[in-house]
Amino acid sequence: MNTIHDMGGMHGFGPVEREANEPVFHADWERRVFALTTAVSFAVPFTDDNLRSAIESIPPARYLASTYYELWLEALTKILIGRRVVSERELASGRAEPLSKDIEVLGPVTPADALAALDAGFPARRASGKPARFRLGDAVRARNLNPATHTRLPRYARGRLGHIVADHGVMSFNDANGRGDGEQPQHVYAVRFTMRELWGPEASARDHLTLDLWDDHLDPA
Amino acid sequence: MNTIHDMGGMHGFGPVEREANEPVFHADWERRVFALTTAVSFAVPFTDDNLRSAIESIPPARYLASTYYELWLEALTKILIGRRVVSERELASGRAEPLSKDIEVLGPVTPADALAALDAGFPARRASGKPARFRLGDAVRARNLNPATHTRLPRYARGRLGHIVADHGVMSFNDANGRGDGEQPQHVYAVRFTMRELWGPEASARDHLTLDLWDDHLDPA
Amino acid sequence: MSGDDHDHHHRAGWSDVELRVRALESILVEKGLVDPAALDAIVETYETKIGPRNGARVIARAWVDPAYKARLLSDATAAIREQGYGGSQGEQMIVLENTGAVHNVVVCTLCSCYPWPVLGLPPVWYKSAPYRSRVVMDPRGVLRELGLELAESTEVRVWDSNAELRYLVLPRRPTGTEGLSEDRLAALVTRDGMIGVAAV
Amino acid sequence: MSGDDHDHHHRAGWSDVELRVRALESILVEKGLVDPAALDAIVETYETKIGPRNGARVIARAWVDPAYKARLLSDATAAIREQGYGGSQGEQMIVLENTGAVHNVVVCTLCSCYPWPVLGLPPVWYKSAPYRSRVVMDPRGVLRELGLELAESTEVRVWDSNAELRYLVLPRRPTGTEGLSEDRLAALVTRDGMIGVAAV
Repeated sequence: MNTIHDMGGMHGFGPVEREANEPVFHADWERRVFALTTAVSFAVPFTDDNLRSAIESIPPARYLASTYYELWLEALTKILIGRRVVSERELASGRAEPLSKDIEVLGPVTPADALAALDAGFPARRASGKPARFRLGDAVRARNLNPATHTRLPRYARGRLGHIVADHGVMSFNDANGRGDGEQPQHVYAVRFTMRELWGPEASARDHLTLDLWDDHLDPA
Repeated sequence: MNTIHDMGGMHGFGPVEREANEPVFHADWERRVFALTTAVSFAVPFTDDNLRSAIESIPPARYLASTYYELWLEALTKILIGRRVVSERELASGRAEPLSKDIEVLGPVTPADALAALDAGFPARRASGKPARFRLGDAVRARNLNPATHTRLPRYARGRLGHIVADHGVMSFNDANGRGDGEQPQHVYAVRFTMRELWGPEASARDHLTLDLWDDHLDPA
Repeated sequence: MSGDDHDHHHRAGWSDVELRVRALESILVEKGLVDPAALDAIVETYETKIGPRNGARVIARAWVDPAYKARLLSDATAAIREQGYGGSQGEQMIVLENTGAVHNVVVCTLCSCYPWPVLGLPPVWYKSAPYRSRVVMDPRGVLRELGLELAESTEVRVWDSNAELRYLVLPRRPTGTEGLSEDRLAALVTRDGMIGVAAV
Repeated sequence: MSGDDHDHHHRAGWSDVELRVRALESILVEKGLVDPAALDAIVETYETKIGPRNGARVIARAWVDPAYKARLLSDATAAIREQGYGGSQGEQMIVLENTGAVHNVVVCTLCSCYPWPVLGLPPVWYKSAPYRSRVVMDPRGVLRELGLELAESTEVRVWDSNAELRYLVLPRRPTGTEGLSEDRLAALVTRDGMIGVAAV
């Protein structure tokens, strides 16, 4: 999805502003949004890619006008409404209505199980998948893909020439997963680009940028 | 300037909505903004590129939240403040203060002169300039330029291969003019790209897109 | 500035933008940089004299006069000036002929470039993010949404008006219009047809 | 839902977003989809247990223990787990060593990917449009603005965390710290140093 979240290489957003002694959360509702998103994903399973995809679907003007946890809240709400576990009417009234019998959900995660799961993590690595098409040192060109669905290939790299500097092994493919096409496990490579390849002759000749790209993002070059 | 005005190829803005029997202006203040911008450019000379550059400098969130003539008003105000012919204080009070003696302005354009100038137009064509580097049929690649200043080379075409289908002759170079580097007159070519070159294998194999690119936007391919 | 003028900046019901425009205009007038009569003349010109009826007359003439059509396609600026139209935002015109094989559609992704002398000022949708963002990547989808379904065999040509050339689409003359006068033909031509988002 | 709960949705001074979050939480709790105690436990974990002090301990250990540093650079996930850290958003860790010749800096242009187990949740600036948009194209300019001027001879390597690998920068050990304990060294390491926007 070529929308405003894919902002690498844009001008015009102004200086980076750091807050001294920044708290983890800036308001109690931010705490609750973070925790709700994490906890409810056990009972109504969704992945980071579902959440990212829902955030990316927020129209650009609202995306830019929203704070980070406002984006999470909107995306989480959209996911839960899409799964029919919450309705706009309930959110407006604040009153829960009975859950339809045909909706599959799990029970609430307990505090201990939640913390154990977070400590274990949710590895993207898979035991097997599509054979690797590339090897260390190979020259590759990022494909010029412009799907209307979720993708982890940023626009600024499309069509650009890089080199494989690491093979991270086989992982679930976020692009496929985000559009509901299953995990399609495949190799993920660290692909190094010169800054001049990405940004033209005005860029530093010395500097590089590395992206982690899936096998399906790449063509031999 | 890679900012939100350069939106060709983005998703997420929703459907195109046409208004039936749309009026030329939607409010009286829109009429005045259009006319003021046109008229004051005779007394305080600025070009379309200055206006475009000022519009592009509006931060993305505000750009997207503004209507078209709100963008014009903000850009015009910025230009006039930059030329010191108007101040924020005057705009807040609504009261004009004396113009500083060192500011060069011309008198107000008369109705007849304004209409005659609009009817004559402001041609970008120039009698001479840099010799043409390309000819009809030549394969060219749009340069990967990412200036922080005004440019008329859209991001979606950068690095892409096309063919010269017309030579429009020598014209003033908006990119140079917009950054205050003079007119640098040079040939402008119609460059045709296949949709697949621009957008990848999912695009129609039959369709094309044409951009008018200046000689300095192109490399031989 | 008089007390009346000051009060009028606070007249109830005026929005911030209205107040700001009023302030800007009165400051520029007071400084002798604009003449209110010139503002009125400019507005009147673009509200009443310059608009898509101009382009429609050009198109109708091209439909009935093969020699004119040939001139229009080879030197659009001069041929349009023959009809009395030209000037700002139409200094270098190009006319794009739709045929059974090729459909042309015009956009300005970077701002709002548009052939004022023949079409007037652009409509809001033409300047909007949905049109500018999408028509260059998915022209068939956008045209379909706008009610124009193109045959798969038709080549779509998108023209992004990023420089100082301005584009006018010459739609195909509708069948069954052989007997119509030039004026009647002009009445069939729409603004959207001359942008390329409608058939005629 | 009790009358008290209903009133509390209209408590004066609550913003729309607060009301909406309260409503969502109470609905999810009432439906048995979340346990409020789990929410509290999650918040407490990320406010008090998981944060940049974890990463700082990893860095300090690498500074004092060459064998640990070698493990950290060859298998960061395992070496970080040795210190007791790991899990969500740190399942596949990579540690990037700054040297006299190379400076590393980490970003996530597409969203907010960040190595939670060692750095905690990301600060607002890391998730902000200015950082995400600019550091990939003009890293030296962004670092200069943030107070880190790099020598022209230093190679800058930007790492855009677009997949499920998470990056931690191993800053150079400051000179003059030879006598310091591991704890004292850890106290020198900043979050920003481990992102790559500060020297240490």
